Amino acid sequence: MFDHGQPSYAEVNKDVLSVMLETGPKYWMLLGTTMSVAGICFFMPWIYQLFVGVGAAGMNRNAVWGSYLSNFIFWIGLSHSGTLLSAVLHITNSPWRKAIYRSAEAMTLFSLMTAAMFVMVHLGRVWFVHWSFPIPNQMGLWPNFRSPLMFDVMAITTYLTASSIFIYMGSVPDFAAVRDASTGLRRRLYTIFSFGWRGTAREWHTLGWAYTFFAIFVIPLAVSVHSIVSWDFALSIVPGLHHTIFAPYFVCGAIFSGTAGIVTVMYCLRKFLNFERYIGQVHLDSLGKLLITLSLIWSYINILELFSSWYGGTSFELEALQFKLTGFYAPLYWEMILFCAFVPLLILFKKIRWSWNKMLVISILINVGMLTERFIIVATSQPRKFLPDAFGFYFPSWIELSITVGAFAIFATLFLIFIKWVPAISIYEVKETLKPLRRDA
Amino acid sequence: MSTFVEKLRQYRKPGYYDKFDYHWTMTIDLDRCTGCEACMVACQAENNLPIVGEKRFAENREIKWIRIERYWEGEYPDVKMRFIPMLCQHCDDAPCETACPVFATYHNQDGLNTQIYNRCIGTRTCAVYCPYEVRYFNWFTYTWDEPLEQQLNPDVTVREKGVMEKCTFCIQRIRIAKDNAKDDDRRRVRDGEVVPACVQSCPTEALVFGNSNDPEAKVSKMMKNPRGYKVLEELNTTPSIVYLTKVHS
Amino acid sequence: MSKISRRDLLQYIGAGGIGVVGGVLYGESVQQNVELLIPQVVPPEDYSPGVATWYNTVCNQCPAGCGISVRIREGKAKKIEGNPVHPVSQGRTCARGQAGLNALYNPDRIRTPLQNVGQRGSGNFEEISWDEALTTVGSRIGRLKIDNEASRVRLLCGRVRGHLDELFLQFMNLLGSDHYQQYDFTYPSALMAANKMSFGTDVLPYYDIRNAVFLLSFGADYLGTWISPVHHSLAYGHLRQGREGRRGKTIQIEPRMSLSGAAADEWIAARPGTEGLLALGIAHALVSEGHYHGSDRDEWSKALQAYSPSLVSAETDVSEDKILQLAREFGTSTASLAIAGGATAAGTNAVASIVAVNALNYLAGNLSQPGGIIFNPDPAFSATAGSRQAGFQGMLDLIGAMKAGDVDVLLVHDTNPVFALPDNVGFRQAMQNVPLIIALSSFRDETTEMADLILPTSTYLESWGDDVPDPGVGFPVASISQPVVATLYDTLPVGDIVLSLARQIGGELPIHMRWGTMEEFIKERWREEYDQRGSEGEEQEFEAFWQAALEAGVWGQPGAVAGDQPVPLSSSMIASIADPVSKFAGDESDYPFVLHPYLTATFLDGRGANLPWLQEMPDPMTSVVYGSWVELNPVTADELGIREGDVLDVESPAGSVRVPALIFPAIRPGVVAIPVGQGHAAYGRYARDRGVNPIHIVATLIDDQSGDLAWAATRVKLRATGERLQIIKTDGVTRTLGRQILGPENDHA
Amino acid sequence: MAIMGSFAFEEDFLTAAKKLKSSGFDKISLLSPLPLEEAQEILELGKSPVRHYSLAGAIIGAISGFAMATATALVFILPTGGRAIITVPPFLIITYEMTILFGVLFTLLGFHFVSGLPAWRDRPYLSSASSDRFVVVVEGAAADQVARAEAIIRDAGADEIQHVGEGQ
Repeated sequence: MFDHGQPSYAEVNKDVLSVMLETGPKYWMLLGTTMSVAGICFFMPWIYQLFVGVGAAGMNRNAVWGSYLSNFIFWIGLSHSGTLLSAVLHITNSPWRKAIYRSAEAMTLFSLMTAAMFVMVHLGRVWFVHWSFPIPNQMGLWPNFRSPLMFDVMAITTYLTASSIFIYMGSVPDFAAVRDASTGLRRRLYTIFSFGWRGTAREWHTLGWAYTFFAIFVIPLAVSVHSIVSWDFALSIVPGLHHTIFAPYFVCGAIFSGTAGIVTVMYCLRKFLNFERYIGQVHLDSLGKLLITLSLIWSYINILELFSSWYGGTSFELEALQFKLTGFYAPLYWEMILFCAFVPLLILFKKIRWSWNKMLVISILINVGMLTERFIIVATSQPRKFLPDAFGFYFPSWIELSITVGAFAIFATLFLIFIKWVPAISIYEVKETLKPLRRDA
Repeated sequence: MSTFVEKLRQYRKPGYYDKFDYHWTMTIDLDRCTGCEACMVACQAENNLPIVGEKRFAENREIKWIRIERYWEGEYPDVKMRFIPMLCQHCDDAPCETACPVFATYHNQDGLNTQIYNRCIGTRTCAVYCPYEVRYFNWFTYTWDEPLEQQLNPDVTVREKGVMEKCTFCIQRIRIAKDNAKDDDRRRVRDGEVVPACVQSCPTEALVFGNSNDPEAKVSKMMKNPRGYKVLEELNTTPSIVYLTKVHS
Repeated sequence: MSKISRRDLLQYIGAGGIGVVGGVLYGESVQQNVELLIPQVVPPEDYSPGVATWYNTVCNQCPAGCGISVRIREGKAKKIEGNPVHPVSQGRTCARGQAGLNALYNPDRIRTPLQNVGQRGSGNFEEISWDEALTTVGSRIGRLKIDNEASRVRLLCGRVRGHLDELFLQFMNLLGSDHYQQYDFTYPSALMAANKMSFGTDVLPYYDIRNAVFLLSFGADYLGTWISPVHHSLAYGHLRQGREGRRGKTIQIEPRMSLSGAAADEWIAARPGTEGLLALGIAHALVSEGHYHGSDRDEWSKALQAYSPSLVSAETDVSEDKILQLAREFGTSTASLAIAGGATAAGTNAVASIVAVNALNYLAGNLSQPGGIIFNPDPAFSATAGSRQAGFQGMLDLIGAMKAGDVDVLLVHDTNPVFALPDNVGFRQAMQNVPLIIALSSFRDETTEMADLILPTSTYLESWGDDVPDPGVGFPVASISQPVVATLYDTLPVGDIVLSLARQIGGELPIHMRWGTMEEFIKERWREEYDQRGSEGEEQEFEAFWQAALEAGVWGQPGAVAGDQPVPLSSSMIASIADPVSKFAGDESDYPFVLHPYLTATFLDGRGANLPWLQEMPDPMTSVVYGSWVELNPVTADELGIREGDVLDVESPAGSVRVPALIFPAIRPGVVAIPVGQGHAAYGRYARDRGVNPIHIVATLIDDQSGDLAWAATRVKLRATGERLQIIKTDGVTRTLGRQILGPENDHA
Repeated sequence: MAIMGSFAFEEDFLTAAKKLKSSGFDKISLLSPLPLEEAQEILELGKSPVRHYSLAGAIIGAISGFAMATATALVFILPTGGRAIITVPPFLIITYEMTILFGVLFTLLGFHFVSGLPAWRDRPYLSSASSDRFVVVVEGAAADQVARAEAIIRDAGADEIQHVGEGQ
């Protein structure tokens, strides 16, 4: 389990907390860069777009949905393994979860927030976004619960709430640890954060139960969220989107990219927060296996989708299919197939599976592939619907591209802030994985 | 509460609109249509459609509530050109309506597929869901060069950036006609009393508009024409526009 | 014979809802409430906010003379619709007509009198007062008049009809100059000349497409641009579906499919310039197949023997069977009609071709028949504007005179010869020799830019006037155009300008032209007309008549239908048959392609190019907006390896233009087509520097008989420049891909 | 008056806890840096009532979810796409999401009620308990019992014992 010998309880606290308590100039520089990138690449273009209108993006009459939505799906997808994985593994209590779940959940939370940002960016009149929430208003008019977008609103709010509670409750004992290790303002702050946690048997007992129930709730939720996102498309009658397979397709793709995302995050934690002792071969190995499985499922569903389009045989479906496979965006499509269906097969080799660097590259490639997948879904179907005369074309504008880049900076910023406020590794659960200290030892 | 129950019964099952006075319907005789596009300009004048400019056209962001689609058949020398005016079909089972999260588009009692601009938040879902691609989005706030804005029709609002818009069957004209009918105590407007701008201008009288709930209306008679069909009928959107196919001789 | 046509006319006018009183007055329409129909003579402050008022007037966007109703709210014009009681438009309008509002509220209108400072044509104008402007002109012309040099004053205007034409004429006569000319590129000179030969009448006949069963059109885009498109469209609708169980058939013969070609059941691309020959071939078949039973059958067959279908087929590249079939249908249909226009009427053989077509109508017995050619009575007013048309020859004379320095003052109104004449006739250069050019214009088009002095005219929606539709509708009709909104700027109606000029010049002019305004003049003239026809309306006072006429916007007399027209002697017909094959400028080896410039339903001859609605109206056949293109047959394009958007140099013996290529399935290989209308060097922000003007590269061949410009008789060569240009069009894929869009039986993959 | 003994070794800590429990001390708190099954068994905590909260939340959520969708649809009768006004399938999705939302929220409530947290008043505690010490706290012991408790703890091997005033 531990590559470099077992640490003592106190060492665990020290290792994990030192990340929070000691901050070097490197960190501040990094934070500064990510923040400024986010500002320049994401917020400035967005503000510009708010003034001139969504026309600043490349969308047009034939393709009214563009990269903003594909980014939205991507980030929602990325959010998908964190909480889900941690919940599943909690219930099946597999020990290797314990070291990685905290940051995985953080990833969920922050990619969800990023996704939410994209909804805002996408809207034509974002200043009225509150109309899409079921809150009483002077018009006495309520949202339309028959709309797939309302499903989204409900699902994502729930998901955001649930996973933030999930991660918070998981860290209460660790907040106590921070409290006890710190002084002054921070101490007072964390006294509040930790609810005055003492770690009595009763508290542990209640937390355990509550936590399990959170997990139980979160699993079906996570599955529903990405199904619902898929229905935004599948419930339309647009050829190429109107597939029953879409829900599983999206969910599987989501977990796939999410898991890859975890691998990437793990790598960074290990490298920059030197958690080598806690995040080790076993995690990499299991995540690798998971990735293979998911990529196989994903490829299978892809084949299914192609088949059903071809078998449907209507002029519409065939046209959409043909445009996807051989049209302008065909290179992107095949790139996606390469990165998401073939590259992951390399993980079958232990050599690769056990090498952090190789896995890093693969995990990034997978997410590049998934990003393009989402883009293709949006960009190839809509411009070719039913009336050939209204066929069009969509190409993102530089504003969209810059916002796409900026989103990653936002995510990074949030994550950097996170590691300074919350123990990036669950202290008490790591201790659970240690052999208890014995007098005769 | 009783009114609720009553209303419920009225609306519970699809097809409720048959119970109302009007079901506005249009027939378009493709054998008469010459593709002259008088309807397009009439619509632009009546409904304050913006002048978007060359750049916006190049970006494919024009706004034409009614447009003429062109389809070639055959090759030279036996080549034929077919025109088909395409406007909002005011489907009874409109895909766009269910899509809107904020009820900015819904089906009114006259069988119209309405678009409420000041309610729209610009998710553009309706445009994706519409198989006829007749919903147009305001990518920008368009302005008129002085003094062109003096022409703007005071009965129709000017749309701001970020809202979806589309053909309304010239609902402002319907309103006026209804008011007139009310003024002289008629339950319904007379057939031919409401004429949308496109129908009014059509030089070949290819477009006929009226209330298909009234069996005597001209439009109801036209709908019975054996040449009648609906575009993309297989999608079961049950459009309110019946096309009469061109005759081949 | 003409009884039935009269009944028809009465029927459809009746459909408009008319009150008939003595000389028939048309009341208000169905849609419009009576009490709202108040003429603008009631002061404009009188409007009631929130209530729309409709005023009837006359459209001036093309020479058809449709009656229109303009919707006014709070003193602003909101919408133009057809005047339901006007026999020409019958409540309908075309796109151009509705875009008239863009002309009224055009941001580029001339708002005050302008004087050219600096280089002529440089466009440096500065504002001056009306007094200043009028005195300048008045004194200048006055001096010429005193030295008996008034013939050095010339007046050139577009197609002007009704009493404005009379006013111009009177003005020039009193001045002592007989140089009052009109120039309108779209004026069917050849048709006029041909009809004169065939039927011996100066008045355009009424082509009764409405009641035709078989319509054979030789190049005439009657639905888009030819003579009276709106009226023809109405007729077309009826021809197709208006008669229970009897659908009329139309055939279009032209090298490039026009709007009418698209609507036709059959589109035949005969070799360009041989359409007239094809007509004679059909005529030959008519006679030889025994569809003609006239006593002079033998003379006809003698006259036509040179045009046997087999020979004609070889010449025209139309199969012999097709010719015979056309002849059969044409001869046997109960009501057949052949018309000619467009490129057919713009070759060196224009008149001959149209005569041939007239011959067809004669042989099929279509003259003075319902669904055939119905001869119009003389117009309601004596003025027959047609005679004033300069035509191409007249313009050449004018240019000559200007070059020779015989012109001191040139008054230009509502015509744009700098744009609508080939470059190499040198109108612009000739203008340099004219000491004083005065433009009476609302917009700064190319010709106006050359002026020294611009007297801004009010648009037709701000002016008084009247009009006699040409062609008529089979009975006397006259429309009144009244100002529907208060004048926007410091402009004057052209009539008022002429009157005040008369006052400025002095002499006997003000004595004879004593009217203060155009309104007075028109009203007086109408009173005279009314008195002449008094017999029909004694019981009512003129004022009442006048008021009613203003409300209706039109006055007509269905009762008085064309008297017995002299059905032309076939001998004169036979005599006038000539071999109609067009010559082309440029040798086929150097210039392999025939240039087919065509008027567009959008801009006509370019006068619509400054109206944003029209610029944004996709071209009906190609869906292109903003800009020009050159159409090539797909086969031709493949041979030359040209794709859509490749910029080509289209070079004729007379010049060349640079324009992007557009692949167009319905154009004859060996022919390239460029739409007329774009390519303005001035004319406001919407028209300026956009596209090219094919008229400029047209070689100056003329029609042998009418001497009119043969603008469809030029050959060109193409050279790819290697540049590419995005052609902006709204169409995506223009094939149905087997989808059920055009109806069940139209399921073509 | 409370006695607090801290242990370095889990086993000693547990034996002390057992002894105390068996010798009738019932106000015992067992502080540990990580959850210990055994400790919870000693205190016979059994099934946590939190689960009831979760269930209640889920049920309430389900009901209110469907109720909301239906009621708001009836406020304004706005037919869309020819669908019924009360369209069950889409409303079920809303119901589903609301079920989970309320389930989670109620579970959170449950946790707070059951665990008695947040409690910021100052109670017997060793800050090392969050790191590597196991602490037994005996509260509400009668004066005569204190010595006995202390003995049990020391015998078990506590390396440090404190007497602290009970939390105010």
